[in-house]
Amino acid sequence: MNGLDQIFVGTGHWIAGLFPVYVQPLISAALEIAIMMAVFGGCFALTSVVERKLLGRMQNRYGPNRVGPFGLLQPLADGIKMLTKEDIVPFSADKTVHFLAPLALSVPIWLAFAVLPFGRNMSAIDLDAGILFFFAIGSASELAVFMAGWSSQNKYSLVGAMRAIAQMISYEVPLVLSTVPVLMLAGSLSLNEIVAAQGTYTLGGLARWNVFTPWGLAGLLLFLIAATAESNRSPFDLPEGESEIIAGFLTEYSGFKYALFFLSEYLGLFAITGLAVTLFLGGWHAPFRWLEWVPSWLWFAGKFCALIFLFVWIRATLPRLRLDQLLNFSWRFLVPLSLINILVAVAWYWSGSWKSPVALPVRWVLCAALVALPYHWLAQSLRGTLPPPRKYTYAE
Amino acid sequence: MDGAGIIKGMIETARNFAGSYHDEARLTTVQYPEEKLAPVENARTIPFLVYDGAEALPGLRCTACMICEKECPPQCIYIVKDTVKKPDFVGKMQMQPKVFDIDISVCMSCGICVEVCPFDAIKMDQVFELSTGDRFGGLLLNKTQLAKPNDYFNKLHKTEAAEIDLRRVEEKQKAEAAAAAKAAAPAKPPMAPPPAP
Amino acid sequence: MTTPLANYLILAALLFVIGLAGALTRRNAVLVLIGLELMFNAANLNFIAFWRFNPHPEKLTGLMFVLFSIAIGAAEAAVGLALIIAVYRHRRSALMDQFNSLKG
Amino acid sequence: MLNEIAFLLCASLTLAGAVAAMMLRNLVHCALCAAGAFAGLAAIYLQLSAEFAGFAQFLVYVGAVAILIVFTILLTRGADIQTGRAGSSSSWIGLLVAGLVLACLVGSIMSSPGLVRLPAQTANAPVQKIGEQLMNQYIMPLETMGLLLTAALLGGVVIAMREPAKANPSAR
Repeated sequence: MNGLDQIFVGTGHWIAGLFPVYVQPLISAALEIAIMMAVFGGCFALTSVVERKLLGRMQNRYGPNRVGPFGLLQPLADGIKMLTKEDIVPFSADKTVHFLAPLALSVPIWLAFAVLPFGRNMSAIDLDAGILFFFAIGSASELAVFMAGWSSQNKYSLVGAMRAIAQMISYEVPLVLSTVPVLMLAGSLSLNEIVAAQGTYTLGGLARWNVFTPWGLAGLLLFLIAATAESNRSPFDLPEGESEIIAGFLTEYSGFKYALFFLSEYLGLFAITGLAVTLFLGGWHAPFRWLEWVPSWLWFAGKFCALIFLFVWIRATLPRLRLDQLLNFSWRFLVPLSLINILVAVAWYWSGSWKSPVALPVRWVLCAALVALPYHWLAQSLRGTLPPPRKYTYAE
Repeated sequence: MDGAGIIKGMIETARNFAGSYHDEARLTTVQYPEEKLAPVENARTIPFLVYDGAEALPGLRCTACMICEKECPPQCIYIVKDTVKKPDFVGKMQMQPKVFDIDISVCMSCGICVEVCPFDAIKMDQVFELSTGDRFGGLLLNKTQLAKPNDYFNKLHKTEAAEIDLRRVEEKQKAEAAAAAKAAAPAKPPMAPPPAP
Repeated sequence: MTTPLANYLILAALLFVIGLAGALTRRNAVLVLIGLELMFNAANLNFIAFWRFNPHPEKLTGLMFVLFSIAIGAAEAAVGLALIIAVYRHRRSALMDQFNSLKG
Repeated sequence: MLNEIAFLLCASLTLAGAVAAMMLRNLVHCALCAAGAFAGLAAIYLQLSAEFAGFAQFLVYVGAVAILIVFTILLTRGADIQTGRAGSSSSWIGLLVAGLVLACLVGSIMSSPGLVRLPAQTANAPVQKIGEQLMNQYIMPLETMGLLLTAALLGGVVIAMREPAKANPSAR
């Protein structure tokens, strides 16, 4: 088990070992960066075609299957098209800011991967304030979106940028709040310690992931909803609502700059999915004790792909939300629910000391009710924001 | 339950996804160049001229009566009458078109020319791969390009072709009978000579 | 860590002076507020520098002070900008030297 | 040696951003340069191994305050082409005062011998200790901070809210 599991770490040390000592930290850091960019760049290419194929299959049609076997060379074709397309900059655009916007968006997103633990001791940096670093990086993308929207000097992109910022700000609050219970019960902000806290196994051999607790399940759902909104995807893709505002803040971008925006949207999705896996799905731990022989990074990749499939599945199903529904949903439903979720985690932690054998199911039912009831009341109150049923009058 | 709508939707797309691998109804795409849809009988794209017998031009049914040219809404048919006459299927001498052009870039596949044609000379084709490189002459089809045999017409529109052929055979027999009767009549006593010179 | 404490203090002083110069010279209210934020941050840098070069840094007084000051800076910026918007809506201009009448 | 370069890099980025924020005519550029200065400052905090403060600074200033400033610029028509001088009528007095302040600050830094000493051993501020101190020693400031932030939140909204038309016709 240790051989295959540590294969990457081992080769990393071996390669670093070839160099003189004083330059080794630099080399190993450069190696990690190179591997991360290669893996997630390739993952971006693969996901862009797999997503279109899955969407197709869910809409009774094939996905792209012309370029290469089963359409797998489609990202290559897209890439060449993106690179060879003329890079048009509008005449009245704010040249420098227009040029800097895609950089300002994609550079921080790459940084966010430094903190995620991809396997047993396979995380680039082990910060003891890892999650704060992740959210600090995540919040920098709003400024870049504004730069893109403002510098294109056209109404559609400004409207798209304003919508994107309003959406990202109002969904960053539930995103952060839904991680608070995990931090509270893991007792640390460092992602490695959070994964370690989920490493033990119960009697039946089932792993103690956060998702197997009521507050963890609610937290994961809240986190995923906020994550789709944070990365401007599927039901919340108002900023680039093709139907009404062309491509939102991406309207005036073409060629490689558009590819950079496209790349950073997917990288944002990968980073958030990686965080969801680390926080709620036990990072690189196996679900059962007897499955521990499988290498740890394989578990991380499996859960990662499962969540990506879930995002694509949601994208294939749900229609786009209006702006007022979107903001109502966040402020009147997600934020209160995530605050209540913190209280539920407290109840779960407090009731952890019960000794009776039937304690676990009772605790589960109790905490689940603590979450379900407010969920129901909030949903009822949210129903209040729906427009009154329309009265149709027909000619007699 | 409050999230029920979302869950129902998700189950439906999941069923689509799973079904697309084994259930025909859930994957209805036809890969066009490789697979083609069976043509529907009453589909129509652009008109073509029907001819009987072996050679195309002498066998054309068209008698250059120009009704279709007048009736065509976008006016995309140009006909020039020929001076030489030729017998039609019942032997009656009929005109024939020297020039019969249709501008298929203008034709809107309405089929009015087929309805107004008294001689069943023009019918609707079902071929749609008509793209050419030459934008001007390429889309103006002349008489020889438009002429197609009657059995091609039978293959395309079976029921209509069958009726027409039946009707034509009857007319032909009636005309021959009449001709025979007229030929037979002088075999009987000749018509009484006019009473007084 | 070979940069001595003085460098950080000079950097903080420079930052403070830039913020002060901006606040004093520029006419637009938003620029004055940005200058103010720069001055805030210069003070924070001093706190962190002194905490870091403190003989026994386990007492995190400097660091805690900076955390609270960042929060206050954000709150102050929010209220300041709200004031600017309210005054702009009333006066139709954001240039400070036109806000010289106490009437209305 | 590496730290020397890193410090100079971050310091120059911050100072350049700050000067640009004060000098540029186009207000949106000023706001973006200010955000660059705040980010440079966060990097310097990280260099001083105050990670929590550095991330908090980056999150609060670059993530939130910069957006606030930029929105205010848009709402107060600051983004249109600037006419007239950027500086106020008496701008050179301001510069003079700033110069004086700089002189006395740098003078005091340079003259006091105690300030040129080298740093103590590697001081780290683990989040665990920060949390404990926040909850034990600094519980009072934490609570007042909560009150202050809510007050600022509500105050900001009330001030910037559009008054109902009938109450203040001149504000249309």
